[in-house]
Amino acid sequence: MSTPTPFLPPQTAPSAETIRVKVDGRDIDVPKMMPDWQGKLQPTTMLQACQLAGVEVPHYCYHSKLPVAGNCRMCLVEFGTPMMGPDRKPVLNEDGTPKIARSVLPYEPGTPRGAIACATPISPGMELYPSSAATRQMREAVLESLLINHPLDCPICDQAGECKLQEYSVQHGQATTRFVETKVHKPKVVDLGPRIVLDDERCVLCTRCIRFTRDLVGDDKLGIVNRGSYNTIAAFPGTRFENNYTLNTVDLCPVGALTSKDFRFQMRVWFLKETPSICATCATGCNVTVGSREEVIHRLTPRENDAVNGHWMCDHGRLNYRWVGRSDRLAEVQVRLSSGDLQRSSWTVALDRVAQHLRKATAGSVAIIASARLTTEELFLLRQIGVRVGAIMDSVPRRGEGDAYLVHADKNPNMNGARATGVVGAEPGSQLPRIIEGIRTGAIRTVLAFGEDLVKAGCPAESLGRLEMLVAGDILPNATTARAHVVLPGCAHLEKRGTFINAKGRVQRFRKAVEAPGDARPEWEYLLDLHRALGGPSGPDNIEGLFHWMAREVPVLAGLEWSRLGDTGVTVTI
Amino acid sequence: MIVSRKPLSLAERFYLPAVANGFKVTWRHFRRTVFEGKTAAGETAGGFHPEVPWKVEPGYRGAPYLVRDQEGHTKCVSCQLCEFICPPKAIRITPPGPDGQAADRKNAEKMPRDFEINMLRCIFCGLCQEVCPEEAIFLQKDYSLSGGSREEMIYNKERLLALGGTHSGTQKWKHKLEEAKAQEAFPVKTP
Amino acid sequence: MDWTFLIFTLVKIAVVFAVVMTMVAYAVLVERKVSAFIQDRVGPNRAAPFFARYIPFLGPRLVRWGIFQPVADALKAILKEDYTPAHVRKVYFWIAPAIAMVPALLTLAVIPFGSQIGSQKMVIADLDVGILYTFGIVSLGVYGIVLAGYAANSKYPFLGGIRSSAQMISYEISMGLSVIPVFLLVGSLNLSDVIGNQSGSLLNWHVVKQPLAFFIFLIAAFAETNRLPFDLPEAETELVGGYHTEYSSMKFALFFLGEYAAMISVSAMMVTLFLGGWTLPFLGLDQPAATIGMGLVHILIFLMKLCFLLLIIIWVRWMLPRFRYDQLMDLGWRRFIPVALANIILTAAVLAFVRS
Amino acid sequence: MTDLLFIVFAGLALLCGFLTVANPFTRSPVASALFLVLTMVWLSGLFVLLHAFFIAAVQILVYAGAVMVLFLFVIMMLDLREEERRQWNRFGVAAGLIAVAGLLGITVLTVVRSGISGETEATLEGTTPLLGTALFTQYLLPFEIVSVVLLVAMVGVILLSKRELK
Repeated sequence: MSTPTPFLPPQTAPSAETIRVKVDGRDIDVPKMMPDWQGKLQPTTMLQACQLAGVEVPHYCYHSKLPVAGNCRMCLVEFGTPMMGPDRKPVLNEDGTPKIARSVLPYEPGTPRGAIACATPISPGMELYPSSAATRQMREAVLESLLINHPLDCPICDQAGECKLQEYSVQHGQATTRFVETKVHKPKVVDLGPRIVLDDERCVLCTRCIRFTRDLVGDDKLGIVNRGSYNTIAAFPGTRFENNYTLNTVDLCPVGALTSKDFRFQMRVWFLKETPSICATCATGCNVTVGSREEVIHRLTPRENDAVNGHWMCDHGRLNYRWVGRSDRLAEVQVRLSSGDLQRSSWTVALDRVAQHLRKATAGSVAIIASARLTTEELFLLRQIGVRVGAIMDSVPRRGEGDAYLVHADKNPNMNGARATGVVGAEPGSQLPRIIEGIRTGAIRTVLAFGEDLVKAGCPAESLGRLEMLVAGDILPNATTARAHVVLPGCAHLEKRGTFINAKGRVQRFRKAVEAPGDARPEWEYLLDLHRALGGPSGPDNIEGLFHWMAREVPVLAGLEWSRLGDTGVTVTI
Repeated sequence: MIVSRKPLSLAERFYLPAVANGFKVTWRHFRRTVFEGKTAAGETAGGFHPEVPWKVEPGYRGAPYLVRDQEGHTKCVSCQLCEFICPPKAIRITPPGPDGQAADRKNAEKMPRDFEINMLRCIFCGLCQEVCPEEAIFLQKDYSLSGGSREEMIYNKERLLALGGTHSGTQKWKHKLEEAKAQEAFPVKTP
Repeated sequence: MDWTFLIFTLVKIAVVFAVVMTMVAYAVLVERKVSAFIQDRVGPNRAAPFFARYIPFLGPRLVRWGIFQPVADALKAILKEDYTPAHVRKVYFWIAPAIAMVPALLTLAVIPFGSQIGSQKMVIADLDVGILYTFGIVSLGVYGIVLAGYAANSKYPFLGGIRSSAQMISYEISMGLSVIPVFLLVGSLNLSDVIGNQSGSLLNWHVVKQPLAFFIFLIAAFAETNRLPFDLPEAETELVGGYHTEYSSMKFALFFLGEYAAMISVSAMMVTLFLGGWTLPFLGLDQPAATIGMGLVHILIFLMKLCFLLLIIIWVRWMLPRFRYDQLMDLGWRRFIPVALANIILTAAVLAFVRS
Repeated sequence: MTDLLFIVFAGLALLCGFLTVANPFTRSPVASALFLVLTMVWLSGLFVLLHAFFIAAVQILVYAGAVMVLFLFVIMMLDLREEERRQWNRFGVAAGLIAVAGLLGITVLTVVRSGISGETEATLEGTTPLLGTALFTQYLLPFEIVSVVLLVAMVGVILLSKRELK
């Protein structure tokens, strides 16, 4: 994406000029200007200064990638400024340090007065007291009023466990309520849109959701209706909140007001194992956190990576995980008997059969279809095997609609990996017609299809039956696996480790979140075995070693190391 | 402070006084049981287990069961805190999910699709009862659990509710609903 | 080959085996009853066959005393599922219980359990090296436990097996050394001679002449039979049963029977070596029997003494807590072996002095 | 009867000895050790046939009952898998063959030169008092030398097993 969108603001560096302030009595130099949510330089705020000093300031409405609203008041911080004498000179203490005037209520000089840290710029010599007793007292008061109408229904609230209100109540709240009147009851289970349910009683009116959809997505659908205690978030009358980014508001919501219909009442968040991974729905490669429990994936949430997806991801990609746990997953290695039936077999037998056949095959009679949904390492191994047996190779391009934010038109997560390893040329899919023609005429007698359905790619089903050997490595059954001589069950990317190279050339690695079903093995594992059986070098046994081998062989990846990729990846030039 | 040990005498090093004392104690009990006919169960309960039923004292921690409220509705809201706290992982709750069956009482948004306790795993520690925010699970008086197979000892929701009976505690959700209905500021929707 | 010798030997083997097995069964009952009495309970008092209630007067009493309990126990052991875990080393796992059981029974071959009935001496094999034979067989008993621990292929049994081999080897030494003074007094290794040497007077019993040797032998016997306070190979509380953790059903029962059979054989050894065997120093009971009736009385005397020792062993189990492993080794190597050696030297010196 | 028993004991001893060193079913050292124990049991049976009851009992008591238990003890502590994986070593096979051949030669030579024939009766009759007397009179010096050697070995073991010398 060439033009920066509000989703991915330009990554402006903070100004070089610094200001010295004191946070909790410690001197710290902070940049005078810091980028705001649009990447424009703005005067540094007290909250940013505290963050730079490593002191946490609780907040609900503030979010670094949203316009500042300053309405939750939770970030109130007591502060002081250097005292000025009538001569416009700083007043000094006896030891020569500037005298500090703590901010107080103008009509009640004994009472400290806080400022909202998210919207108050700092000035030179300012002192911030984010841990003082007065600050604490202000937070307690704010929290108490936020909780006036909040229902205490954490047991049935999906946010419990990752709820800011819950956390700050534990830190700053009181054990009992002083509120004796009847609580205001607001609408519950409001159907905002196809993917979102709103519970107005739980809302703390931080307006993060309103700002996100109005200012970032540009789909202004949410607002606050009614007055005072009856303030309520609602969709504008007659409209539904249904753009492709609605589920980000669920992540943004600091409490359990907005919940995802997909994840609602599915699993408590404290049971979820969180694995850093990547969304494989399109070539953007949004960073995600996979929440799984006991080998069942329950949700994907975006993981912050300013070079790829910021804090966000699209609803379509977020909900595209259920196929991983489908019951009809390929879970058995199968080999076709001479009688024509597929029979369950073992990896050793199946790979032996493939290797034996490939050793006999003449150059040019073998075709490899390598899906660009495989990892870069697997594509690299397929390329090595292809070179060894003299195969024609290609991948199947997948084009769809993109948008200006995160959705990419290329629906393959790793076409750039296929390009880098040489599986495809500059124009992916250019060899496909030749391969299909070869299959039809009988020039190609052996086909290895990994992760792609040849029938869907345009090859007539009956011509597949004429092949001497059709090896199908896939995850879900399709027309090709039904006709294959050897079926090798593979892993979804959430079940293995590896790397993808996204549309912008960012090499990103992902980790294994859940176990693969049955006999299924990661493709790179059995491809390594196959490569060895074909006379390849004994090589590495683990993904790290494989990656380093690939980095030595593939010029685009030269010098990369597995451990250096980190969780957010490294950009290379394709 | 370090307390230095008393040096042992030769006899003590050969454990002789300990043996003599051990014999004294065991003989005393042996004599009392055999010649005076006094047994612990006989003294306290007046007989032995199958004939004289064991009296379950208040506070005894027997098998944990689910309870219903006064109107016969499931109290559990599937918060899974008991599943989380259970040290031997005996509790297994299947949450209702987005399109699951709604709670059988008004205003509570959910109840578990299934609630299983593996009584073979349960150690009767009572942490589930302690952690439950809804007063929905209680360790009751059943101390004699047996079954013909392992599967049989995994009690499901229906069985736990049937065994648990009714509990006369506060009905939090009912009160909230009544409160909300009284306000009429917003139309009250009951799921 | 002398056919009468063969027939009488086979009959003796059969009778001894039957008696010992019955005693094992009822030793278990006594164990349970004694433990119950010591712990203010009543012990097994329910197992009853259907006909028990038709026996007037005696029936309910037999039930209350638990007379039928061993039958129920045996049935349970036989009918339980014989389970072989997947991870065990199968061959060793199957032979270990047998190896644990056999040595205890073999030991009984040389014990003179009575004087004579008719012309038959009441001992299965009257060996000249009787005591050496006994020690040789007893020393093989450790294989059953070591193999059981090894075969189970898991941690607790393995620790139990290792512990037991160290423990049994250690205590075999003090046990062997402790009886040497007895044989110095007797001048023969034949156990019939040992009994003959103790006849005449109560003062001739070796327990009176050699109290130290008896004391060491008794304690070493606890260790050799893995009984509390030296049951470290089993140690229910720390090794969850030790070497027989993975065993069930009849295989477990074999270990159980082996332990009690070992108790009986070691008690029989003590009766023979220290308590005058089948003799009593009055009524002419210390001479070989002339009539069949007297022969039976001798056997009865032997069994009474045996039961007395069994009771002591059982009682001690409920009296003393388990020793720590280092205390056990310390006691064996640093206390009993020196004491036993000193006892040998002292006895030899006294004998040399007296005889010269 | 005695001849029959001799054939049985000798045959079993040879079989178990063979299974100790070259078991075709398993290469587990534990199995080897156990077959060695069995070999000793059969050997002691042979001693019994020779009326050497004392030697027979001691054979079981010391070798089968104590020494082999310690062997087993040590074997179980080691990594047995490694032992099972080990391949034939040409040098080891050659050395073993030479050693066995040498021992066999010495034994045969000794038996032949001693002039013992099948007719000879045991002179000591195997009874314990006679054996004791012989050991403490005629063979006192070798007996004492052996005991000193054992003592030296014991002291050596204690010295070696100490982590550090002070």
